[in-house]
Amino acid sequence: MNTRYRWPGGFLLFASLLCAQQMQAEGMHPSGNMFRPLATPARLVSDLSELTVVICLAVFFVVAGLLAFAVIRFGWREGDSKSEPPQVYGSNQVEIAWTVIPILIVFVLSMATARVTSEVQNHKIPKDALYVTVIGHQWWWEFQYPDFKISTANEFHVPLSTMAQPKLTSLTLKSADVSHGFWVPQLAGKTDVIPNRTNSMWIDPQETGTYLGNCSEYCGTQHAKMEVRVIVDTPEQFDIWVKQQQAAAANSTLAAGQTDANQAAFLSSACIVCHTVNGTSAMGVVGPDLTHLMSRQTLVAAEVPNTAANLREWLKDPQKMKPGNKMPTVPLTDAELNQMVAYLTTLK
Amino acid sequence: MSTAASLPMNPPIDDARNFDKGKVGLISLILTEVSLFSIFVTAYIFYIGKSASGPQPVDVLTVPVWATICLLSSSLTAELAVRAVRQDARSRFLAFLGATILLGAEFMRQTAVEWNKLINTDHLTIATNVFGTTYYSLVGLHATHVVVGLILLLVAFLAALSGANVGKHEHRLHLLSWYWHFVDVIWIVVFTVVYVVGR
Amino acid sequence: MATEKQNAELTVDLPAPTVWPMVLALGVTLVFVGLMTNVIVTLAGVVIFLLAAVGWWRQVLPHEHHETVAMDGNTGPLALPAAIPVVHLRVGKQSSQIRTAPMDRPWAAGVRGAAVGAVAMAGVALFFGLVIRGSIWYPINLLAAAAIPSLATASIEQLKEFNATGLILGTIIHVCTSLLVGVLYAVMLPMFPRKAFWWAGVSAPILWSGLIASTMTLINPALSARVDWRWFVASQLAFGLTGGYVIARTQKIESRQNWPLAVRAGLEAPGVERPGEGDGTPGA
Amino acid sequence: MASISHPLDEGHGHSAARQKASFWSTFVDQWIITVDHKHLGLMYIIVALLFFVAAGIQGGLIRMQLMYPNNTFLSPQVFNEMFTMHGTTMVFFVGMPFIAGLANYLIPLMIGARDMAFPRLNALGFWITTLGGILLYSSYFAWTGSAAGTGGAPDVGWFAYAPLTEKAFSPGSSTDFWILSVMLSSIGSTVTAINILATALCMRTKGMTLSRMPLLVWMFCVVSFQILVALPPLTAAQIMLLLDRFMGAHFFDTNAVGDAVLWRHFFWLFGHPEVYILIIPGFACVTEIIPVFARKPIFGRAAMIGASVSIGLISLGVWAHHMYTVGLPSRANIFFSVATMLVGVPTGIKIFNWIATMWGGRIRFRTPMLWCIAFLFHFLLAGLTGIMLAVAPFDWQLGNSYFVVAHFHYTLIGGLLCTLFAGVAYWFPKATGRMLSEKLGKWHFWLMIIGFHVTFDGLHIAGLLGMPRRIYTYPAGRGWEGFNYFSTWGVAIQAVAILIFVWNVLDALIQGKKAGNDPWDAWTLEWATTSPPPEYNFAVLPEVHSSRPLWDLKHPEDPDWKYEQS
Ligand code: HEA
Ligand code: HEA
Ligand code: HEC
Ligand code: CUA
Ligand SMILES: [Cu+2]
Repeated sequence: MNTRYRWPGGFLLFASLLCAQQMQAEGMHPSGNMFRPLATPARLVSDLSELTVVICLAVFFVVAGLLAFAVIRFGWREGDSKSEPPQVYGSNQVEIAWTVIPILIVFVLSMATARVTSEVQNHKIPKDALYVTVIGHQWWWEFQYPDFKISTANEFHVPLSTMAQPKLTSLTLKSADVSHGFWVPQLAGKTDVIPNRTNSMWIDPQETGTYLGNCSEYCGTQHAKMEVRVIVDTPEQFDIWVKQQQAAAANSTLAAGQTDANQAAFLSSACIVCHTVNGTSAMGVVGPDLTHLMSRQTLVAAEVPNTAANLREWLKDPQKMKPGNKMPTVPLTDAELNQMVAYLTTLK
Repeated sequence: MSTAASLPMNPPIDDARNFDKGKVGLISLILTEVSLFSIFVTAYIFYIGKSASGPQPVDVLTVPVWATICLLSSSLTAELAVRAVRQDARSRFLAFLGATILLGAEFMRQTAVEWNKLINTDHLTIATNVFGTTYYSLVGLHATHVVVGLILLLVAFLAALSGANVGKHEHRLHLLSWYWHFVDVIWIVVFTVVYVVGR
Repeated sequence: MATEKQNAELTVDLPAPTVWPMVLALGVTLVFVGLMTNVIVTLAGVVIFLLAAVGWWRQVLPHEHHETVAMDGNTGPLALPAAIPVVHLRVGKQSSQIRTAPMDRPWAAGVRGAAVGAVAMAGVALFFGLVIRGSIWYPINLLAAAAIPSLATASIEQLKEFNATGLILGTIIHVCTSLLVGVLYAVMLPMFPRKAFWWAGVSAPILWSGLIASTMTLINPALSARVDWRWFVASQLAFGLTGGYVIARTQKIESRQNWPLAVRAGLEAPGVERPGEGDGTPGA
Repeated sequence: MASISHPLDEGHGHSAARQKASFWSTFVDQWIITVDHKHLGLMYIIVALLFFVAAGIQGGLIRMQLMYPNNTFLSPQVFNEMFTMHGTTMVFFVGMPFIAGLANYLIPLMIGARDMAFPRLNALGFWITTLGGILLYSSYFAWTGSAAGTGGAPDVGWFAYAPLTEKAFSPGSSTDFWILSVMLSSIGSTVTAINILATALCMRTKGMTLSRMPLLVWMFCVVSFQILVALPPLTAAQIMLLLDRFMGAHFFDTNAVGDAVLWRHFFWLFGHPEVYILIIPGFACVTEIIPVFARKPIFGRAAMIGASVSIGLISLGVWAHHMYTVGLPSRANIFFSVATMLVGVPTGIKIFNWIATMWGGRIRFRTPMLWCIAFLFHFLLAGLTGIMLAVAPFDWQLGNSYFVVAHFHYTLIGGLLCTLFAGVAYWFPKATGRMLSEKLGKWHFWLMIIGFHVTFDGLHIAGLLGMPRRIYTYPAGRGWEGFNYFSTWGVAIQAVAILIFVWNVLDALIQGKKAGNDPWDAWTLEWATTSPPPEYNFAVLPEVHSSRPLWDLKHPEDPDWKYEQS
């Protein structure tokens, strides 16, 4: 044993670097960085989290400092083997001191926690709030707007909330099968989506754009590919979107006698057992509503961009793109496949 | 025994204030069983009144007064049996132990009758509704403990009948009686929850 | 250590190896496996279980089964490393001329100091509320806003109104923190080398006021936005000065100031002698 | 050694005198049908290490899949099985047997007894736990159906949330394997806990009052209490789940009126105390090792006992901090936040006491001590990330993210694993009579620490950037790639470290330096017998007068009992 050990110093340095990085971690926009909040619930949480991190860092530096000092200062030296150090058994005073200080810290944190917890959970939902029902399915999201009677999947639009025009969106969370978790970090913390139980949360997004989120509760094979997108529109854009979603599906109102071969192919396939296209005989509820499929940015819970090629690939073998998902491979010839894609791409 | 010089595994130790290992073991076992039962009781209470369909407790449960009297009094006879051992009264011991077993068996018979009625007359099975689910599992768990107790009591009884020296096993019998009391106390809880609160 | 008679030919009874626990475990496992495969496996499991139970039973009843093992004869004292001398803390001696009772009940002193300090601090805060802001409830509500969201977002007018939860929570917060700090004072003050009163009365309150000021926006945004820092510091000083004074006096802390740290900190170690305990017995 | 005595033998159980037995019969006697606490203890530890390698390799495979975004190294199904098996194995078949092994080996030696209170029950516990592990792994060979999740290894995560585990969503038998093997392990742990309590309370040698009992034994008593109280909720919930799956009951059947949250309450009622069941034995090792290498008695012994007991009690009332996101009322969330943070107080007392023990000492940096220091550092960090998670609103963001994964690997590797390695390094000479190599030990130490940091430090940040746990793959461009890439390399370093450890052990067994009875100059009773100890532990049962009996023996002029209030 030649020198004394100085490694805790290295650790400390490393840890502080880490922490600095943690405070500044710069995500893309939109990112999943909880320290870049863009709605009130997320901001409240982020503020409290900063306080917590600061307190914990302070505790860390003090205690790690004591540890490092003890290790360095009282490390073994030449000649130490000749005697035993003084035997100290304890000290009531010191022990009381280091019991009381943590209690004080916990006390401070508890108050802040209590305030933020009830501020977020018990928030009064104003009368003019927009209500959206979020339904988790194995492995996709369904969104219903009871006020507008529209239904969409995996992506949903909400209006912007500004100081001048505050607009709060209240989400009602339900599950069709197992437990899921609804989590869009920049808007709010996560809330679980549990069968036989209705949860709720609220958001008031303060910047337009697309926000990414994931299912946050393990729900089976494809839990990884159960992403969600929240698209925040200006109030005007939002109204346009609602109007468009409320419209009946393309081609659904063809006059009698007129036929659309592509549509006929779709309506005579197994697809209608599971999917809905408003205004047609397709009224299944097992899979996503396809009425305005083409208005979405992505397909299959944000797995791939919404392009005709991807759509074709999906229909050809859903199990290849997203193994284990609940849509079976419907055997289709190439021609039929083309017809399907042709029809679906009209569903703007 | 064979080697007089041999040291016992656990020499009698005087001053360390050691406890009796049988008692510590049994109390630990009872502690963990209490924890187990409290979960089933919690589930029962949680689901009271939540069965949407199927038979409801008020309609099909009758308060098992006789069975309860049997089981509770069997605790008394078990206690008397242990006292008899202490006083080295062999036949009194056999009589009380026998009575304990009979009372326990009568309790089980009552349970069987009740279950038979529930299943065949009222068509309530464990799969019918959450009442059935929680009822059969809670009462069944308790009944399992009664059966285990009965087997142990029976073994003691047969051993005693076939001439074993009961006095030597006083400690074991004492512990067995503790277990039996525990099963009784649990019944009081189950009874209260199922037939009083839940009905 | 050797208390039993040493005898090279001693033997000892140890429980004999036995296969039954293992077989019993196998039985239980098979019962479980059967649930997933075939009842026959379960039945086999039950049979094995019963066999093992009986086997085990017969091994412990009526007598536990033992094997007798001879001891190696090496029952004498064991070779252990030679001990090296122990250095003693030598602190009691120099200060043994001081004869005061050791601090034995820090709680009592802390609670008393806390009570006095708490009243003084509240006094200042209420004075501020009443005289400067025109409502006695104002400071209480501000304090409670740390934990109550409705108060945290309330307007000044609302803060001046009486609020029952505010009063209760504000009082709880005030009492709890005062008590904790009081106890901390009682155990820490003796450890300061000199002028404990100065530490308790002035430095500490200023120190923690600074700490609080820097995190207040996060801990209690309402208070941080509305507080008058001069008055805040004044109320903290009121606590420190009165509470600290009471504690310092109660414990005769001043008179212990020239003792060595180890004694002041109440270390329990041979060599640290509590003044007043005579010389023979080391610290208790 | 002794021949197996047939149970039907007359003669009330004394087998005949020892005969010269064949190698195999000796082997069977000592390592299969033994009831000797030392052999069972070692068997437990060996089994735990074997499972550790299995679960560690699973951890490595998980990391390999996550090394790159959109990786296809493992299929989703296989990945899900992987983390389920990894978590289940690590908790139930590595952690639990390891601590059972330590308890078995050390407690009788430390309290001066010849064996555990119930030696045969002890054997039962070992075998039932081991068979449980084998049952779990046999699921890999079970029939695998065409649809996902019908056969093969369980894929429901180590906390197996209902209703994903119900027949409707998990057909086949994979979930049954999980339920039944974990149940076996629970039975084994319960048996061990009863045994530990009975041993510690009833078998202490002369003069060893409870206040003089080694802190390790005290902490194992707390752990045993927790096992007895906290395992039954899991067992009960699993029985209910079995009834659901096999008999159509509706406990957690959300298609009827069953409640999904009830399972979570029951599971975490077990699951939270479980993590303390895992760490308190670690605390116990550290508490024995630090004083010896700092050459001072533990600072604040009574406070240590008090802190352990209060951790044991408080931790029974904080379970819902795993459930902040299920939509409990705000009052409940606040209550559980505060209760959870309060656990930091007794834990803090311990950390401070350990540091104070080192303070003013003469710290010898041998491998056991290095592990202890590393433990202190890691556990401090792990505890503080725990406090962050305990703040309910913070947890709404952190929960089920990689931040949690990083938190608990800090507690489990930085905390538990470090202390277990400390324990192995410290007691290896006692158990085998040979010293481990310091040089290899230091290599093992440093590589493990570095590997661990490379693996898990960055994952905190990935979590803060919104990366959920239990995902078999993730898209590029969300800022997670770098952290995942480096993390995977860390495993390779850890693997090398573990291989060095294995090498060190084998090498020491074959040609290690002789240890002698008391190589560390320690103070508890296990060092007052030969290394390895004889079957009967102590030829003459020792008598003690203080909590450091060997100190008294070595320093007759300055014995501890002079300073201890009894
Ligand atoms: C050995 C295992 C272990 C240990 C010891 C701990 C210790 C702690 N854990 Fe951890 N935890 C796990 C293993 C462990 N945990 C696991 C496995 C999971 C995930 C399960 C799963 O979902 O799969 C988990 C998850 C988990 C969650 C849920 C996260 C989620 O899923 O949403 C939470 C939330 O509160 C939490 C908190 C804590 C706290 C507060 C402690 C405290 O005990 C820490 C106390 C220690 C300190 C605080 C440091 C020392 C103290 C001081 C220096 C004093 C001064 C400090 C202060 C006053 C702040 N843990
Ligand atoms: C004691 C507990 C313990 C320990 C020690 C570990 C050790 C490790 N764990 Fe742990 N882990 C858990 C308990 C533990 N884990 C739990 C409870 C979960 C939650 C499960 C769930 O969500 O249900 C989890 C989940 C978990 C995840 C998250 C999975 C997910 O959410 O998708 C990951 C991912 O990185 C991971 C990685 C690792 C790694 C790399 C190690 C490494 O430290 C392992 C190092 C060891 C070895 C590598 C083996 C020895 C080496 C060799 C024999 C050499 C040859 C090996 C190779 C070449 C690979 N674990
Ligand atoms: C058994 C039910 C079922 C049938 C039959 C079925 N689907 Fe689906 N479909 C689903 C489910 C479930 C999903 C969601 C998959 C996922 O994301 O995990 C889905 C997803 C889709 C999507 C992507 C929707 C989106 O919003 O991203 C399209 C497009 C689609 N199906 C078209 C079809 C067509 C065309 C057919 C007939 C050839 C068909 N489906 C047959 C159940 C079905
Ligand atoms: Cu849905 Cu995970
Ligand atoms: Cu926990």
